[in-house]
This record gives sequence, C-alpha cells and structure tokens, in this order.
Amino acid sequence: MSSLVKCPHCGLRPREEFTIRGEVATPRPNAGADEAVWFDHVYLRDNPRGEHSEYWHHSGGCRRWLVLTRDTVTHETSDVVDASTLKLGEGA
Amino acid sequence: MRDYPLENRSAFPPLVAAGAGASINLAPVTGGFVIHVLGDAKSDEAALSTAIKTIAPDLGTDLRKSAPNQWFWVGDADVSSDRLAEIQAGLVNQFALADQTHGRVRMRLSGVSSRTVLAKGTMVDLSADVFAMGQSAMTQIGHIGAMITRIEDDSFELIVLRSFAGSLWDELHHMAAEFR
Amino acid sequence: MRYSALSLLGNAFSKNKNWRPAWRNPDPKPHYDVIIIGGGGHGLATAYYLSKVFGVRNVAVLEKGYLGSGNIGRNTTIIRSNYLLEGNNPFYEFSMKLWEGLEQDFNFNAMVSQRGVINLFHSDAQRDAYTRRGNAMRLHGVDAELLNRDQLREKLPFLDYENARFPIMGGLMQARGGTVRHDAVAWGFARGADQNGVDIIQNCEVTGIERDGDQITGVQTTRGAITCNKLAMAVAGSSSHVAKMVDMRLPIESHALQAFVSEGLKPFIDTVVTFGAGHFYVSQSDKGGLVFGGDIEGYNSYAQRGNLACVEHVAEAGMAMIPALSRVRILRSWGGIMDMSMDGSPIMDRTHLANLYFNGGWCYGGFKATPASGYCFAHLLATDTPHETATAFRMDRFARGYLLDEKGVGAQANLH
Amino acid sequence: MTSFRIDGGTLIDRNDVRRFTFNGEALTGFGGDTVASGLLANGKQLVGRSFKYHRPRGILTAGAAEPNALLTIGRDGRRDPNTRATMAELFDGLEARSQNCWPNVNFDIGAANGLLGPLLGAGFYYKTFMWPAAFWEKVYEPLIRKAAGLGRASYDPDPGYYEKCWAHCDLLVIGAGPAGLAAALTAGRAGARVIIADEGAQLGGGLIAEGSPVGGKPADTVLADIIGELHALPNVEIKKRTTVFAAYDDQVFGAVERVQKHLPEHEINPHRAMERLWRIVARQVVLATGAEERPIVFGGNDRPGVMMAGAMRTYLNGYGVAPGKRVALFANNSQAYQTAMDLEARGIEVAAIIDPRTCPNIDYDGKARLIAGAMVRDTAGRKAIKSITVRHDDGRDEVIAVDALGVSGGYSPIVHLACHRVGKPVWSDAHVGFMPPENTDGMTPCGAVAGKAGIAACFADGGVAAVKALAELGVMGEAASLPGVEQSEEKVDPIQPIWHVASSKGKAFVDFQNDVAASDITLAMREGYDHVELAKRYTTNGMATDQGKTSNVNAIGILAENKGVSPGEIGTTTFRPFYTPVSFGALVGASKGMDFQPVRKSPLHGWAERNGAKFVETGLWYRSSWFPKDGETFWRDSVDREVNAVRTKVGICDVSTLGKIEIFGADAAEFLNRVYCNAFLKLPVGKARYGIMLREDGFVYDDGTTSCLGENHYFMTTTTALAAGVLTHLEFCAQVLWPELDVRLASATDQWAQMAIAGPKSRDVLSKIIDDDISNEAFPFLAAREVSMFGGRLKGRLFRISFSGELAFEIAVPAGYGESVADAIMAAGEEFGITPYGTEALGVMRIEKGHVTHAEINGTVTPADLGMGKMVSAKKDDFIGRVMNLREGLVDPDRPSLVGIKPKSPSDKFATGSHILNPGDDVSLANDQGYVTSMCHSPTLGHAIGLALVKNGPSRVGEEVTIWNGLAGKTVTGILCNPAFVDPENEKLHA
Repeated sequence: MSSLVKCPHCGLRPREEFTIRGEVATPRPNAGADEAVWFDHVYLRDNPRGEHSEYWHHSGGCRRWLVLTRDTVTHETSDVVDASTLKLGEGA
Repeated sequence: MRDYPLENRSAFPPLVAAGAGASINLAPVTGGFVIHVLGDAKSDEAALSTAIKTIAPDLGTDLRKSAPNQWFWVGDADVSSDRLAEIQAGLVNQFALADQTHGRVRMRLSGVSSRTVLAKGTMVDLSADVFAMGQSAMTQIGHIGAMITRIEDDSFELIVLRSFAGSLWDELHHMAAEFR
Repeated sequence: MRYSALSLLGNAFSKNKNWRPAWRNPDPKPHYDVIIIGGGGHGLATAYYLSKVFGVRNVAVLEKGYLGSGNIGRNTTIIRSNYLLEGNNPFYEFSMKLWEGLEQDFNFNAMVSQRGVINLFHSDAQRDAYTRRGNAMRLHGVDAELLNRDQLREKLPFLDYENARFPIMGGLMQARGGTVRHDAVAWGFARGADQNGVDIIQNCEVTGIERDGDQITGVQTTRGAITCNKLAMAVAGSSSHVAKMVDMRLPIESHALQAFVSEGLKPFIDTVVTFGAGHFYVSQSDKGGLVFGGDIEGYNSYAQRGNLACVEHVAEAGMAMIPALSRVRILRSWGGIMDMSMDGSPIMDRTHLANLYFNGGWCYGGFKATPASGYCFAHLLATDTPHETATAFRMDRFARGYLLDEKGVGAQANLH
Repeated sequence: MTSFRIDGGTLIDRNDVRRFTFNGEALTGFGGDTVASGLLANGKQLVGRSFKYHRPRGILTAGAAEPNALLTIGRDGRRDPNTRATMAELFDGLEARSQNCWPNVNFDIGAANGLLGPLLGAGFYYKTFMWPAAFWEKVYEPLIRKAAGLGRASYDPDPGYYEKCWAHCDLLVIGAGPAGLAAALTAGRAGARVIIADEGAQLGGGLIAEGSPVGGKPADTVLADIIGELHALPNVEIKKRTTVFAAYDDQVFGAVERVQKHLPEHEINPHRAMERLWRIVARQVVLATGAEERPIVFGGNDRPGVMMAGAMRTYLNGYGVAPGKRVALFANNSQAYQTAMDLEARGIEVAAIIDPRTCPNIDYDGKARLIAGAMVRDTAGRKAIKSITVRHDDGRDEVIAVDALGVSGGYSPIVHLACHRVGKPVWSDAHVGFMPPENTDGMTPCGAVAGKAGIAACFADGGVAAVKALAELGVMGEAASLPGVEQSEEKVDPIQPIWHVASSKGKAFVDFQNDVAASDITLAMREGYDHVELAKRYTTNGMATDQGKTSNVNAIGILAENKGVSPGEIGTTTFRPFYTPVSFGALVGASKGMDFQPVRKSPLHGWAERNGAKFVETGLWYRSSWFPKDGETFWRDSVDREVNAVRTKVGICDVSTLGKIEIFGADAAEFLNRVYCNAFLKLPVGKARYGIMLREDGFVYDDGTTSCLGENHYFMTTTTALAAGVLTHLEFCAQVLWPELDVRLASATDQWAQMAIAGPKSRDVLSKIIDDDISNEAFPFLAAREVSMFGGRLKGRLFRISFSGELAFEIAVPAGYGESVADAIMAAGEEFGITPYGTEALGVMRIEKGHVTHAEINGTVTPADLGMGKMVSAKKDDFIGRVMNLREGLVDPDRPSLVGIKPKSPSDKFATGSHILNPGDDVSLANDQGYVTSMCHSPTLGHAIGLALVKNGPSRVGEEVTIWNGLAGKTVTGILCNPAFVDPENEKLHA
C-alpha cells in the first residue's frame, strides 16, 4: 500500500497525509548497551526485498505513529498497527 | 492601560456576505470554544462525556475525536480561562485540557454542492452512507490539515489551524466558484 | 570496429549491413581474476578502467538483466560537481574531468553536453548556504558562479519572477555541469571493456556467494558457478539484497525515485535548472523532451515505479518554477531504485571479507559519478588502496562518526 | 478543393457549422468533428512532417494512438503543442498549425535529411559528431536540437483554471465501448457505485463506427438506449473526455478529464477547470479499453493517405467523411472487410483488397477485387498516395492507382493499465497479440482487450466481467442482456502475422513519428542491441509521443522473426504511465503561482501591516522582517534603527511563529529529561529553561526553551523552522520509544500571539498592562507563568527570556487578542520610544550576542561545536543521542567550533558563506579551516561582525585569518574573537 494506507484510527487515507521515517530498526538499546548495539540501531538496516516493517506517521490525520508491514516489491500492505504496540503489545 | 479596548479578531479576511450561492455557501463560525482534550491511555469517550456533563452541563458534549484518546470539545458558548481552569480541576489528571479556541477556527460549508467541493480537497469519502451525521475526520484539504464534521446532509463544519484559515478560505472559495 | 567518419560512410554505402556487434556475448569462463557483480554504469566503468588503466583484463561483469538495465538507463542524465564537503567534492570533480574526455577516450558519442547547471535560491539562508558551497568548489578549483536575480533573468527569462510564492533571489551556477545521454554511457563503457577482453555476461544473476573462511572463492549464478580471486559489488539499488548473501547489513535503504519526460518540444530550456523551494530539476534532451525529476517516494521499495502523489508533487514544483509548463504534457514516468545511505554519501571500500569489495550507497547521485566511481573502484580493486579522491567513502565512517552528510539531516535514509 | 464529406455520420451535427483554420487557411467543419475529421473532410491529407527525415505525413488513426497528426492548437497562453488532431474536438474559431516543418508543411527544408537516410540509421549519433572534440556542443548539438523536437511550447502563462478531485467507487469501468457499457449497465442495475470513464467525447467506442445493425437494431439506437439507461441510474457516474492514464498502488487510478478543452475561448467559464485530475479509488475495476489496430510494415507505408482500416470506418460512419475516392485495403484479418463493405455501401470504390493469406475464409460479397496471397510492397505519390505496388504470390508486381489505402495488421489489446503495476502481458498465438497479464488483481479485462471480437461478443463479455467483479465485493449481479448477445459466439479470426513485408521497396516504417524503419531494428540487432529494451533505446522505437501504441508489437515481431523465436519470447518493453500524455496543468491543479503552497499568517500579521512591515517568506509563514519609516530607503537604515532602539530603549517583535507545544502527563518531566541533552527533571513550576535536543545520532537537532507551568504541565517552544519536525520527533519518542510514559502532546503554535518586548525599558512598558508584580525580584530571569492583564480582563503567559541579550520578556496571549495587545503595548511604550522590530534586527542582535540559530545548527554540529558541550549531561544515564554523541568523530578536537569573527580593519566587510584560511596558506580545500555561518553589520559596534565554525576555533581567539570569498573575488583579513560581542557577562539580561 503505497498510495493508500488503512490507518487503524482513521480508515483509508492517501499517501499525502503521511510522513515516512523508514525501517523499524532494532529496538532502542538500553542506556548501558554496547556502542556496537547502538550503532546497529541507529545505522544498520535489513532493507529486505519483500516483507518490510516501517514507520509511517499520520501527520495529516491523527498524528499517530504506525507500523506498516509492507512488501517492498509488490507494495502490498499486509498489516498496519499503532506503533506503541511494538512495545506495549496489541492490547494497548 | 487597564481600560484599553480589547478586541477578539477573526482569523478570516473581512468578508461581505461570504460567497453565498444557489448550491454552495461558505461562512465562518464565530464565537464559541474549541478545547483540545488529551486523555491518558485508559481514557474513553463515554467517561469524558459523563464527566463534562456533570462539571459543565451548559457547554454540551460535542466531542469530535481527533486521535486515540484525544478530542476536540466544541461548543457555541464563550468559555473564559478561569472557567476552563475550573473544569480542568474537576477532571483531574485523566483528561488534560488545552484551550484551542483561538488556535483552531471553525467554518461551515453547506449546500448541495458541498460534498463535490470538498472532494476537490480531501480523499475522505464523504458520501452519506459511509460518512454519517456527526462523524468527524482529521484530514488534509489540499495541502492544509483540517477536521471535517458532517453536521447536516449537505453541511460540513471545518476546523482549521488559525494561521491557515485565510488560505483554506481562499482555496474553498476557488473550489466553490463554479457553483456560484 | 573503431567509429570514424570513414567507417560511417563506408557502412552507409554498404547499406549498413557490415556493422558488427558492439560487444561479444560470451559464455562465462570457469574462473576470472575479478568478477564484478552488476552490469550497470558503475560495474561497466569499473571493468573498463580495470582493463584499460590497471591492466587487469581477466574480468567478468555479471548482469542479471540486459546491460545498463539499472539506474544508468533510468536517471535524469545530469552531471555536476557542485559538492560542499571535502570528502565529496574532489571525487565528483575528478568525475567531471573524466566526463570531459570520455567520448574521445572510449570512441563513443555519449553526447556529453556541458550546458550548465543552475541551482536556484529563494532566501537569504539558501543564498548563504550556496555561497558556502560555491566557495568550497572554488577552493578546489571547480568553477562556480553566484548569479543574482538580474543575471538569472537574462539566462532563464521563463522562470516565475513576478508571481512566485517563494520569489527567486538568484542561483549558483556551475557552467561545466550539464547532461549526458545516459544509455550511451553504459554502451560506451561496455564496448570499451569488451574490446579490452572483459567478458560482459548478460542474463546472469548471482544467486549465491561462495566463501572459505573470510575468503570469497566464487559465485553461484543462473548460468553456473564461477570462481574468482576478487569479487566486486556494484549493484546500487540492490546492495542490501546482495550483501545479505554474505550476511552483511548495510547503512542503506532502497528507495524508488521517479523520473519523467515530456513530449518533444522545440528548444525550450537550455541549461539544467534546479528549483530551491521544492523538489524539481529539469533539462531538455537533444530529442526535445524535457527530462525532469523530484524527490524519492519516501518508502522502501525495490519496485521500479512510484505513485501519483509524488508525480503531483513534482509537477507542482515544476510549475512553481516555470509557469509556462502548464500546457506541456508529460509523456512518461519511470522509476529507479536508489541505494539511500544513512548520510547521503556513497560507500566504496573493502569489507569484512578479505577479497570482497563494495561500491554502493550512491543515493541519487550515482549517474554523475559513473566514470570516477569506475576509475576509483578499479584503483581499489587493483591496488587495495583507495584512490586519493575516494578516501572518505569508508564503510566504518558511520561507526566512527566521520559522516559525509551534505544536507545535515542525520541518520534517516529517506531524507538525504 | 474537393470535399470528402458525404452523407451520414452519427457523431456530427450538420446544422452546427464550425469555422477553423489550418496553417492559416480558413476551413469549415461541423459540431462533433475532430480536427482530424474536419481536415479529412476538406481533403487535407498532408498534416505534418516526421521527426528525423521530415517526411510528409497524414492522419493514420481516428484515436489516441495517432503518431503523425500532431498539431499546435491555439495561441499565446492557450497554445497546446503536439495535440493529436484525432482527439481534439473542433470548435468554432480553432486555429491549428503543422509542426516540425520549415518554412511550411508543403515545402520543408528539413526533408533534405531524407537524402542522408543511409547515414542516419539507428544509433548514428553515437558513432559520430566526435571530431573535433569541441564541436559537439558548439556546432553539432545546437543543430540537432534545432531540428529536433516537435511543437513549440508557449512561454506565456496559461490563463486556465485547473483542479484535482478524489472519487470513490465500487466499480470503475475503463472504456465505454460495447464491453464497458455492458459492464457499467450490469453493475449499475445491481446497485453498485459505478464510474465509467472514456477518453472520447462520445460514449460508444466501437459502436460509433459500426455501420451494421446489432441484434437487428441500428447500432446508434442500441447505443442511445444504453446511454439513456446509464444516465437514469443515480449510482452511475459517467465521465466522458476522461482518460484513465495510470494505475497506481491500492487501486488508485489517475484520470484526466478535459472539461473545457473543446470550447472556444469565449465559452470558457473561468471558474471551471480546463482540465480536472481525478484520483479514483476503486474497489474493483473492469478494463474495457479495447484493442489498437496495427499498421503493417511495408515500403512507403507512411505516405499520406495510408490509414488504418478501422479508422477509415470511423471517419466514414461516425463523421460522414470519405477517406478517398478510390480506396484499396491491405489486411491480414477479416475485420477489414467490414470497412470494404461500409465503403461500398456509401458508393466509394474499393479498388482491391490485398490479403496476404492464401485463402482467407471470410464472408465478403462486395464488388472489390480480392487479391489473396499478396502484399503491398511500395506506394507512390509525393505528398499523398497515388498508387500502390502489389507483389503477387507469383512474384509479379502490379501497380494499382488509389488515393487512399486502408491497412490492418491485426489487433493489439490496450493492456497498458493492466501492466502499470506488476504484470507483464502474455503473448497469444491465437490472437497474434499480447494479452493482459493473467493475474490482474482486482481488475477484470473484457471485450477487445481480452481478445473478443464483434459488438455482441463484447456486450456479453462486459456483462460477465461485471458480474465477476461484483462477486468479489459480495454483490450479486446479472449480466445485462443486450441486443445480439443471445446469438453471439466466440470466434477467433485466423490472422496471419506479418511483421515486415520482406519485399518492401524503400523505407518501411515501424515507428512513424520517430522515423524508425524495419532496417533500423535489424541494424540494432546486428550491433548487439538485440534485447527488446536495448533495441528500443538504440533505435528510439516506441519512444515518441504515442509511446509505441502502433509500433511496439511490430518491432517485437521483427526482432522475433529475425531471431527465429516467438514474439512472446522477446517480450514487451515496460508499460509505464502515462497511457497518453498528461499536462502539467492537470497534475498541478490550483496549486500554482502564489497558491503553490498555502500561506500561514501570524495573528499579529495585521498589526505588522499597519506598522508598515516588510514581510519575508519563512517556511510557509510570512514574518515581518523590518519596519521602514519615512525617509529610510535602504533596509539597513531601518534595521540599524530598530537595533539601536532595543539596545537603548525598548522594542516589540512578533515571535508567534515559534513552535509551541503543550506537554501534559504524569511523566512529562521524565520525558523532557530524555529528549533534551541537558537536565530537565528538576525544573520548578514557574521557571523556563533553555534546552538542546539531539538527534539519536548525537548531533544537535533543535533548541528552545521549555517552561514548567504547573504540575505535569509544560510549555515548549521550538524554532520556527523545526516546529513541525520537533512535534513529530516528540510524538515518535512518546508513542514508539516510550509508550509506557504518560505524556500527552498538543500543538499550541496557533493558539497564542507571542511578542518579545526587549530593551532596558521593557519592564516599564509591560508593567503598565500586566497586573502582577514583574520586578526583578518577583519575576527574575527565566521566570515563566500565567499573568493577569488589563485589570483582570485577559490572561496571558509571561516568560522572562531573551534572544537579543537585553532585559526582555515574551508575552503570549490568546491569538484573537494579539493585535489589540500589541497595539496596547505600543501605546504603553510610546513614552519610552517603543519601536517594532523584525526578524532582521532580531538576527543582528542574536549575532551580537553570539546566540546560535539554524545557520549554525546545520545538522552536522554537536553541542560542543557550539560551545555548549558543558550542557550535555554527564549524569543522566539516558537521553536521545547520548551514546552516538561520544563517537570518535564527534569529539575530534579538530572539529570546526563556534567562534566570533570580525574584520581586522573595521571598514572591511565580508559575506556569510566565506571560508576561513590561515594567512599565507595556498587556496585549497585541504587548507580550509571553516566558514562564516552568519554575519551582519553591528550598529552597536559600528562594523561587520560574524560567527564562524572554525577548526579549534575557541582556542584560536585573537588569531588573524583570511576570510576568503572566491565567488565574489574578495579576501579580507579577519580576527577570531569571542562570539559574544555584546554584554558577554550577561549583565543586561539579569537587570
């Protein structure tokens, strides 16, 4: 879904309403984590050909950060969730 | 200086009979209040509605959901900052109130062509069977963010950031011109 | 066959029946000294300079499709060396110098046309940034001129000076910048490399990389296994995908960029012009089409196509710059995949594996870099040391904090 | 001049006579005509010249695929170059001109290129023009450019209005020929929301040209009945003159509606769009785009008078125009025989039908002579066809005199929209064409695009397709029963593919517009450009304005034939948007000129205007930059005066555009502590603090102040430039990184009108309108709290912060009251000499004070680079950017760091963006020491001052350097100094 995104809060919306950040990297490390772990988080990406998790911000709507599971070849989106669920779980 | 006359100015350009036409009418909504209600993660609309009915029964419960746990509470009365503080005190921490009466301004687009005009700006499908009476959507009209609320069959209220109000007004004016 | 006036005339008289293939179509040999993965501009240029300058001729270029099927054939053909940073500027200027002698060098008319590149500015802050950049160019001996509004008006009278939302204040011009016929670059390098003995193997996709400890021994391909002494990656757009075969993760995301061409028009715009209040750059091809582009789509993509929102965005910026475009019709859009690196600059370096070499992360600056990228990568492959203009393109600069961030937007690939 | 207009013509209205001109010649046509039919009716066969050889060219088609008849229509700002005469509707007063010819279309000097034909074969550019090296840009290229291109675009602004719309439907039917109409009717009757779009001015597609009855009824009656019913269905939206030009992800289709392009200027409603861009969101799609008739590649096939057989039928039946007086047909399929019958029915002589098939199995009982097993190998005639040369199966040539030749080489399904996203078309030997991909995902092809032939078969297929599409949506439908459907049968016409007439004499064109001949394609193959994509790029076949609609399949066929493989093995080039070219105007809509981007106006905009402000674009905002007074002619006169006023008296400045964010929640303090690199946990209620926000990569993102207004309530300000960015970043932190924290963010930028009141007298002024005690004791530096104003009539927020370095306050009041309050402050300050000041004076004062903005915070600096390294908390274990900020490259002592700079000689000036060199060093990038980030004339000090990022800057204070501005050819000796030029001890701030 690269023309329209089904925002879990607002319904189907156009690309124009979103700001994209890029790949969902490794989780933000703990404060004491090794510099290499931080480097990985900040700079390294899987960048797969196929299914990809990425951050989209519904800046022109509810202003929530979403995580899309989207295929980078077909552009089909299989899932959209509120990004807070990454850490809090689906129940949040 | 205590007596210096204070005027609450409209965000809209000075208007003469704001573009009325056979099938389209655009008009600012003046006065009233817009309060941004920010709930915590556990808040829900029913609880909010109940609470404000108790604390401020005169202000109505026109709550327009803008995001999860967030609403614009809209009404036509004037609410002073002291009154707002009282209401906030009654709501404690679960709901925080940010006054947006000046920051977000209202206008109304009505007439049989209003849906056609808005389709020139927003992707949201406003046909009556999918966008019901009282329903709201935070969206973009062209390049400008706005909240659209259906208030009648052929009538929509728009809430827009004050700084964009003049631009959105002009844009709607152009988009509606062919129907006048 | 060398191209000359004589060969053209001779062939015209023989009804063009005697032209021979511009390159061979060889089967892969079992072993090469160097295998280059990627028969795009950079891969072919690398092979060309390896064989010509460094005398390494037992080389194969493996291309999964047809030669030049990647970004070399789907860009907006612009060349320039108007870079700011010390790590970038000398490299791109080296590339510009190679462009300037390229056609005589490889005996192929790639229509290198130094028509000038002008970047517009619309605010004091932009003017100051361009002053800084122009002076950085001048420090390195690169031509740069700051044009004021009147000078600009003389050169580009059709820009919107009267009714613009963001009035044009002036522009930074590099007169030596311009355009090149993109496909011809691939063909010229391919023909030149082939004549030096390089095997260009099309329809040969690398499906696996063989290794023995930290040594690469060869590759698996759709046309069989091939061994090599050194393996070079020049697959920008698909870098992460290929790197995954040796478990490398890269500071790169792949993003789609659309480009466009209008219907053919009589001469309309003479130079390359870049808008400063939106994403839009345009030139006119020798055939008459306006060739233009804008920003990347924003989402990771390996599909060579984009969406309508971006098309509109580009068109809006274009008309804000040149109102007369209104009735010009856009003929075709296409898409390329950009290796967007985390600081917006390329990577050309050795890797954690002893004989694997990496060239990628070109963002959307890859086309103009083609000759220098080939030359410098060949230098690295042949000598194991970086070329003097490409020392900053190290893989470890991210970890060490020596970033080459021209835009200053930080570690977010799609902002570069 | 002979008229070719005859009886009939279902599309034209003979009572509506329309005058137009062609190359200045006055002609007439009728309402309903296209420019092409109007020209043909007037006997104009020669309409243009080709791209490379400037060969005379006529009208080939009757539709969107037209490669030859491109005209320039209109003048000045309404000039449309490259307009297909076959699509442009004729209106009264229309002016059309031929292109790419000089001096005129009848005598074109460029045609001399034709003599050089053998030299100018495919790829000749790449092999030549290299000697001498300097000649390419100076001689060859300008000549090529002058000769190339088609129409000339106007430089005049377009007076037309354009717009963009969204539309939604259950079913989008693309194409309103028989299949599309049946599909729309089927879905419409089932109650689905239907949009049916067609590029033509009239619905009907193939029905328009149909001369025979359909199911026993006249075709035009059948058509009228269907259109009548569709119009009556409220759930069906009909879009005529609407080309669906591209398929994008998620079933979003781009379409352009030519709303008023067919109207004469005086009938154009200036408030209605000329063209309208539709973004159609469709749940299901029926693709009924039909099939394109293919030309045949034979010698002289480009001569004016050679026309597609189906187009002849359209001109005849739709427009009442005869293609000639004596016509021959050259076709490898049976549909062309319909054309012969229709021509004969109108009394036009059909001299011969040349069919390469040895025993064509057709029902034809007309008078024309049938020449089976033969091919046309050549044509003759200077500017229009006079005769054809037919090669019989026994090798004998026969010349037949004709004034028109209808050609049909089979049909290519118009599969573009099915292939824009992922699919590749599939070759069918039975249909001799590329069919839509098998997996079209939400799109059902039907009718001719799916290989169906004949009106009835298309009706039937359209109904079936709609039923299938509706079923996907869970809607039951029943295929509309239309005339002839009952009797329709599936039959595939046995077409004999001909890719190239081998016996061709002279050039046999494949791509007419780009002058690509069959010999060019074989030459490309010979040279190794044998992949279909390489052949295209080397020969330019299929790259003209028609994007190969009539040429691509023939080119593929020639490649296949020469390689001895099936065309399916060669494959097609990629189908990409747009199906037909789309104007910038349509894609831009109303977002042009001053409306390119919306305007944001400060609540104090009116106040600033009344005080004579000059405004400057700052992002989307207009900010007041200075306030000239009478007699001030140069901007700096005003700025110097404003600065002096603030430094000595008092000034007022609009700072409403700074980003403002209300932060609530039990964990707000913890949150702030994590997003700023300095400590925020212990900020007391009633206090403001300056904060620096890093990105996670350790570089500075933004700065600003945050005030604690109450328990769990903070108010953050950001820079104007990054207001949106900071909010988005904070939302990322709150929602993604730490969703477990109770923190809630609300943008409040627009709620408040905010003013800076700065200068030694600022307290005196504000005391007159603020009810609370704001003495230094009661309201010290960095105090921040709500205050009562005007005797309790208004509440505002007062902050004791200063950007200028003077004693200063910022007061925020509800936006609507902004202008009144600003007026009141001006009135209160009159006795103290209050002066409004703008962003220029603000900028001067912050440089004098050594404060940084985004000129310094350029995304590549650390707090230490800005002299604020000590602010970075060493105690906090976590904040955004902490770890990456410690990388080797970010703590390198050689990093450019902030320092002041001034000219050694006070009268010298220098520019921002100048670089810093050590005196005596060679001018080189390697010797670059840094650059000037900001500079201004300091009215306080009386000379130029600046800030710079210089290697080791702070430790080099007092050193002489060279300020190098090569762009301006200027070099100035400067001295590095403390960046705080004014009041380095901060005495004024705390006064």
